[in-house]
Amino acid sequence: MQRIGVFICWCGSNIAATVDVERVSEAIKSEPGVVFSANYQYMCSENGQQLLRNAIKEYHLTGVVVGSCSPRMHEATFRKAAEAEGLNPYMVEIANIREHCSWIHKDREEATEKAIILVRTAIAKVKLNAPLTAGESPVTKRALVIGGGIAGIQAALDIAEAGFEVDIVEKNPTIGGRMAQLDKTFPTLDCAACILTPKMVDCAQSDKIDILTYSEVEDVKGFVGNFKVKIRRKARFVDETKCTGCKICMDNCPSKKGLNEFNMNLNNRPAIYIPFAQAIPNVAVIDPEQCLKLKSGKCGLCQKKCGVGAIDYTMTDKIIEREYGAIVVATGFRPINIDKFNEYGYSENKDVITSLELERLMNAAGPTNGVLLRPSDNTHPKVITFIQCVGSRDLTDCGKPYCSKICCMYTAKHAMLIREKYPDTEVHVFYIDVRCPGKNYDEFYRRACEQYGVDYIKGMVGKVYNQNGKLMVQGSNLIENEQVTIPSDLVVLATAIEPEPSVRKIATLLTASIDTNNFLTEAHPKLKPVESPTAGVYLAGVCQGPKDIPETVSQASACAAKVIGLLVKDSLKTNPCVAQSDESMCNGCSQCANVCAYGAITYIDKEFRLGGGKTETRRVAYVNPAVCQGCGACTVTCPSGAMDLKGFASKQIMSEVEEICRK
Amino acid sequence: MLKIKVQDLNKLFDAISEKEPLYMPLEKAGEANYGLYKTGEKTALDVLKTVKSAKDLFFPQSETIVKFKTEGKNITVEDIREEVKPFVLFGVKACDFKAFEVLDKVFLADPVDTYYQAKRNACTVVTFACRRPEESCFCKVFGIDAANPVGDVTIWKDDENLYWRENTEKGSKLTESVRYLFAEGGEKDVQNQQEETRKIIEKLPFSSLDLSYFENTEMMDIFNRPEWQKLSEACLACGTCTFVCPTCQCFDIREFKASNDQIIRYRCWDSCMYSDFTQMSHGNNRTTQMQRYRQRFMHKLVYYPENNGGLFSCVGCGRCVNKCPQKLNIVKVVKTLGGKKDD
Amino acid sequence: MTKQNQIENITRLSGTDPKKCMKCGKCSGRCPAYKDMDIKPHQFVMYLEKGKIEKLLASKAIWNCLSCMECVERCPRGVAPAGVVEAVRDTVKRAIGGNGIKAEDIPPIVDEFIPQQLLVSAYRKYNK
Amino acid sequence: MNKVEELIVKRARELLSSKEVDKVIGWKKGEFYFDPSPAVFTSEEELKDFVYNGFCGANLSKYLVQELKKGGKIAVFLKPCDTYSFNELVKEHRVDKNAVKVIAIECQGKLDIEKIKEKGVSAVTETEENGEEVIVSSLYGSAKFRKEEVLLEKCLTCKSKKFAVADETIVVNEMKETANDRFSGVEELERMSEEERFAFWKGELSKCIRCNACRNVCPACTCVKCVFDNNASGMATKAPADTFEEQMFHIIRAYHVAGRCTDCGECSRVCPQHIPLHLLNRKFIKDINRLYGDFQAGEADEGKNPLIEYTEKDADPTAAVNGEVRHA
Amino acid sequence: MQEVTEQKKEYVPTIVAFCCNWCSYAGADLAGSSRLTYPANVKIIRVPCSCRVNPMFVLKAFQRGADGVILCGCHPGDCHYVTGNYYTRRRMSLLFSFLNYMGIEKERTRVEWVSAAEGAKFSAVMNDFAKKINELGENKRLQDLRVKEERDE
Repeated sequence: MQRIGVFICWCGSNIAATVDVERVSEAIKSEPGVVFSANYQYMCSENGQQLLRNAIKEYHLTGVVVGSCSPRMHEATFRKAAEAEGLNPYMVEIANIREHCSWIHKDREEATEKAIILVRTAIAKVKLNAPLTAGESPVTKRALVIGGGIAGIQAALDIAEAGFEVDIVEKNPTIGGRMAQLDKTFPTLDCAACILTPKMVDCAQSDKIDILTYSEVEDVKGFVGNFKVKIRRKARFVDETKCTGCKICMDNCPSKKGLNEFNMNLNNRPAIYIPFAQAIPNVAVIDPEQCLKLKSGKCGLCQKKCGVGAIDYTMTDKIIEREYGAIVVATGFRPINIDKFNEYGYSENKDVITSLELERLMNAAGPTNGVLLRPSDNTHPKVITFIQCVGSRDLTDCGKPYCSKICCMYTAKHAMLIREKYPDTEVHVFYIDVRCPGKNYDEFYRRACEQYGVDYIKGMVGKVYNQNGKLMVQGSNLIENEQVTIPSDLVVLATAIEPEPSVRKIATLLTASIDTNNFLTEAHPKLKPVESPTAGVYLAGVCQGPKDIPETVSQASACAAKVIGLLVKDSLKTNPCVAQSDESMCNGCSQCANVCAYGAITYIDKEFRLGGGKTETRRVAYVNPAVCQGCGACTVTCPSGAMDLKGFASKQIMSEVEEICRK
Repeated sequence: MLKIKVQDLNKLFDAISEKEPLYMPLEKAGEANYGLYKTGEKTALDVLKTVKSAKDLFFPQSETIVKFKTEGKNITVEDIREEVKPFVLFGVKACDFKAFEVLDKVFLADPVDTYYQAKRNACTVVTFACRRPEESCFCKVFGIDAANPVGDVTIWKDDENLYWRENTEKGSKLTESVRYLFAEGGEKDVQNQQEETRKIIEKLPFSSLDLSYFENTEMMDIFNRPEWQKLSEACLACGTCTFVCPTCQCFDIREFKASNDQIIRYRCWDSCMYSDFTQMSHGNNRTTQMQRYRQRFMHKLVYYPENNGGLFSCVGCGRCVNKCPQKLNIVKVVKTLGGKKDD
Repeated sequence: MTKQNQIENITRLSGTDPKKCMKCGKCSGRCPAYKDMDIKPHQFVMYLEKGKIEKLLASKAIWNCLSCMECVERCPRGVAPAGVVEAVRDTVKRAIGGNGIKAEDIPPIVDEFIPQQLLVSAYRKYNK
Repeated sequence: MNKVEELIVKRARELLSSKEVDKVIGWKKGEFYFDPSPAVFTSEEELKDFVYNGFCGANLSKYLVQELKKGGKIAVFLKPCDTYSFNELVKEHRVDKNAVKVIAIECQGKLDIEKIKEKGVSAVTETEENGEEVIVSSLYGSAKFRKEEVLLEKCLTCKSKKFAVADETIVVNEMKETANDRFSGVEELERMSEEERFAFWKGELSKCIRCNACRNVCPACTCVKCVFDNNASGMATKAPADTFEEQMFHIIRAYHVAGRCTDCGECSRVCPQHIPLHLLNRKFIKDINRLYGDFQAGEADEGKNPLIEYTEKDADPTAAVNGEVRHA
Repeated sequence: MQEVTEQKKEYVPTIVAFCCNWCSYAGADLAGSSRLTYPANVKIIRVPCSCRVNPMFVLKAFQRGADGVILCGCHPGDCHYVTGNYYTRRRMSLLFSFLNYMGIEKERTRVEWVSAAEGAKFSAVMNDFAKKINELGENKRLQDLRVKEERDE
């Protein structure tokens, strides 16, 4: 038999002025199951709580209803008080008779009647409450960072700094990412390598960080605190532990036709190569598509020349399995494919290049050793025209609807650097808007105009065509209301960026949601900007949305803080108000898993006894209580009602409905 | 014998319904079912088979038995039984009328079901002879004469007249109240119609159905026949056959919480086809659809006759033959099992 | 027809939503007839957006537009400046009444060098 | 014996004799020409009773659920509309498609014996389809009908003669798509006033006897335990004890299959009271098509149905109910 | 509003409002702390997310004598559980359209998006909804007569 205690709070005069609290307590007394009914001036006060605790003890209460302010205010207070007296905290329900009653009604009679109904409703619910216990799950004190760009590096360094082990999985042969390809960075114009490579070295030297380059995440199982991840270590054909990075193999490799990805395919590299001088790890890798030995079995020169015997042509992909408590996704971006924009003639003219290609052409370690030469004839371009918003803010099939955010600034940077290094060069920039919100950003752009004399033209380019070796850039000058044609030597396209496509697979593995542009979705756009909806998964860098280096680094550090906050715990308390499937009724249709935003639902084959010695194996849903957030979306999707939500069970809600409608 | 022109029938219905509630086949949303006649209502006397049988009038699909009221810790039981006012049930076919006999043996046997009894006693039954039985009919197999049903009053109808014969005292009382609408005569017409009808019945495909196997075979032998498996294979476990059946009498007792302090206990038709049929706290003694399917026919053809002097609890109305979604029915069962008597 | 009706009518005929224009000028940057147009393609969209249709109705550019559709093709926001040009031209044409080209006049002037497309485009342009 | 039936039986015989399958689900002849029942055939001998004629309206796909539990490989004969149900069952893991051989068979629309009887023809012995005509032979002679007079409701508004899935097909004559709009019935109701609609449904649903035939025949209704049978669900009902229970049963039944209902029309076919249940299901289908884009459940054996899917730009409920919005 | 209530004093409709914990319930709290009134016949049931509301709850409310049912959730895109209210939106669009198709007055059901900051909106929505339900009067098309009998006693 239920023994329910009801406590009506006056909240000073906040409730008592409009609700006749005495009448409410009196009316509730006769409710079946109610053994104690009282009212008190301030239930949340020390004395009020003591009243509650005493009643629990004295009347052996099995359930408590407090008619007071919003549960959002003091539910936790009263639950704690009940728990202190040995009553399960989830046996406490709040009837909101302040915000939802006394404060909004003027008529005392009306408000009192409503308060009685609200309290009765809470009683009806508490009668069906079940004691709930928060589960605990242990935390594996190791983090995984997917992506070894600046975001991943920063997150890993911060996590390692706090004393936790962290693995970086990078699909390329080296960490460094896009930032390693950049020449200078805005708005300070310091060299990217100078600020990035020390961090890369820190990673390599940290005894807490394990760098797994040339590797990809293959499978993810588990949940927050307990991820089990399979990582594919692609065959490098070079023993990482032996290679010293001496580059003798590179010099001797006869196959030199491989395109140099690091230099945006602007020049070639051998089949065995180290992507760039400061690569971490500084270990060679064999491109199996180019290697003569691997393709035809004839060669083996590098193996012969290698002084430490690091080359192994028989190497195969290996799958390793590791456990993690938290995962940071930092998969980064790539420039979009602009072949379809035939108005800019990118595929026809060698001298129409993307901004990232320009970065390499200006970089001292690039294909031209830092001397700006145009690709077609290796001459100095005298007139350079930049076109902004190529593919950004573009609703056609070729482009992206969003602003890529970084192009305005890097274009200003490029223009400025060129004007500084080659003052005889004429630089034009076609723009739609120049967007430079950020510390010292607008000042930077103005400097390009004012100090460096870059010609900014408000308008878009309609056509780029080759006329007698000159690139004719025809576009609008909207301010002058003129159509202009600028004969140029080099055209640089500020190409839109998009998330690195491999993020799709990773999102699926992590059940992290993705938006229509393939950016990972954050758990809340304002309040949880670095968390993914999947607990224990965090987002850093462009994989979540376009951003520049300072923002990326901030987000990475924020991720790290979140990860550290998670990993310092020995175990995680789980919210007990989670969904649960009644396996005897579940038929495994999978509809519930489809609506779960957290990937909390999996399916298992379970054997059921049918009677008569017969058994039946059925696929049934299993909700991982550590992952479930308790929204209840699955419960409505389930036609049989096998799925229910603890603390907000269908029966409870229906009994509340019944009580409210009772007159 | 009395007769009345068919065009005057509505006058008859109005006259009866003025005195007592009149239940008869009415067409609602395209289907014929028994319902309370009101002036202007669309009657469906010519429909051979109403979807549901006439048993509803005595044994409705859902019926409140008792109400409970709680007050604090007290529970009061409210007897909701009221005196049932006399009413007329009009147009019952011979098969449905025979079904009343089957139901009576269950509900009026000790302990008497007073809910059923009250309605049964209050009712004047006007039976209606069939004129054009159809291929799913097989009442003859159960010794029913569709051309000459009994009841308190019997009527026949042709294209011109409705003929009226009172059989009992109750019938006479009813006749008296509407006598002014009738003329004398019609014996010859009725006789001719009866002969015609009986001729049709002879020719009906199921009229020769042989039930002797069920009368002469050991119960367990029938029960254990392997054919039950195949017979029941296509059964969807819906309750159509049981709910359209005039003799099915199983019911479930359920409760409905009308408010926090008021519980209504009611009974409603149950079906042996349902998985919770005869569910008990330990579970269910029939766990497969085959068992439930077998139960239905064993009950109709074996158990019931065993307890009731050989009376089958099927009257051959053929509703299940027409209505089974997958065309399973008692005829197929009888033929499959009865055809191999020598086994 | 009130001015508002006229604006709505032109908008409807043009099949384009001028509010979608982000004022990048790519249409005018591409227009091959730019020099001959007194009102430029991007201005057509802007004037329509601002409701300044009397300027549009008075423009000569509606006769100079080649209907090459480059502006439509290139617009990153799915706006159709040529659609606006055509809508204005139709409005003007309908106000004048009568057709600019009569079908019976065509055969005598057609020779084998006239591309079919020219005829189609001329019909579009000068007939109501 | 018609040509299609001949080929079907031949194929069934091959499959059983070669042991390629352990059983075949098809139709078995009844007492009359017009009452074949679904049946499982396990031997060549049993196949002598196999029929496939104008009265084989039953959708066999749902029988796979129970038969597969018994084990073995099964060949099933599915008409075009039934193939959609099959896909839906696969999608929801009720049926393992690897254990099933789907033989998709020709269907020119199935006949409604009750409609034929209403036309005064009884004791039907055979039917023959001849283009748009049906010749019904009975003990009392033969009669000719236009097909639309005697087709099952579900076949009058057949959604497609395409097979959504087929391991093999048996088609002799070309199957013509019907020109009838399956949503016209829904539209007619939508045009009525609320009062008229209420009166219509009140009349229809008051006939309901809660026999559960509509639910039990439905290939989308395969719950281990239905909410209506589950006393713990708070929604259990066994009889239409009050008009509310009639409404609730049909609202929840239709809602639970919304987005999963392939519009196979079995519910309307089996209703002993001829309640036009398809008009309930089709309302959901029509609204889904209107609000979220055309969707045909069972077109594929994977993917999400519209109720477990969303887009950020979905219509707001008020606008959706007012009919102001349409999927772009 | 006040006038309408007085005119129809003989019948006070019952209104059930399902509010999601994170936005609408908090919005209702804000309405309370801002002392923004709405009729007392509106009673709120707290659910974690609007997507917890099963159509069966809505029907249950009508069965038990509710005259109007309103669901409030976070604005689409702001759901605490990321996607919950997107499902609600589809479910309730279809359900309410269906109820209307069955002849139930479409004004008796409603979905509104109310954020935690929109106390004023909450109160306005409830006032408006209550007014509509008052105008419609007693729900007679979707009710259980057994329950009604007991209520009226």
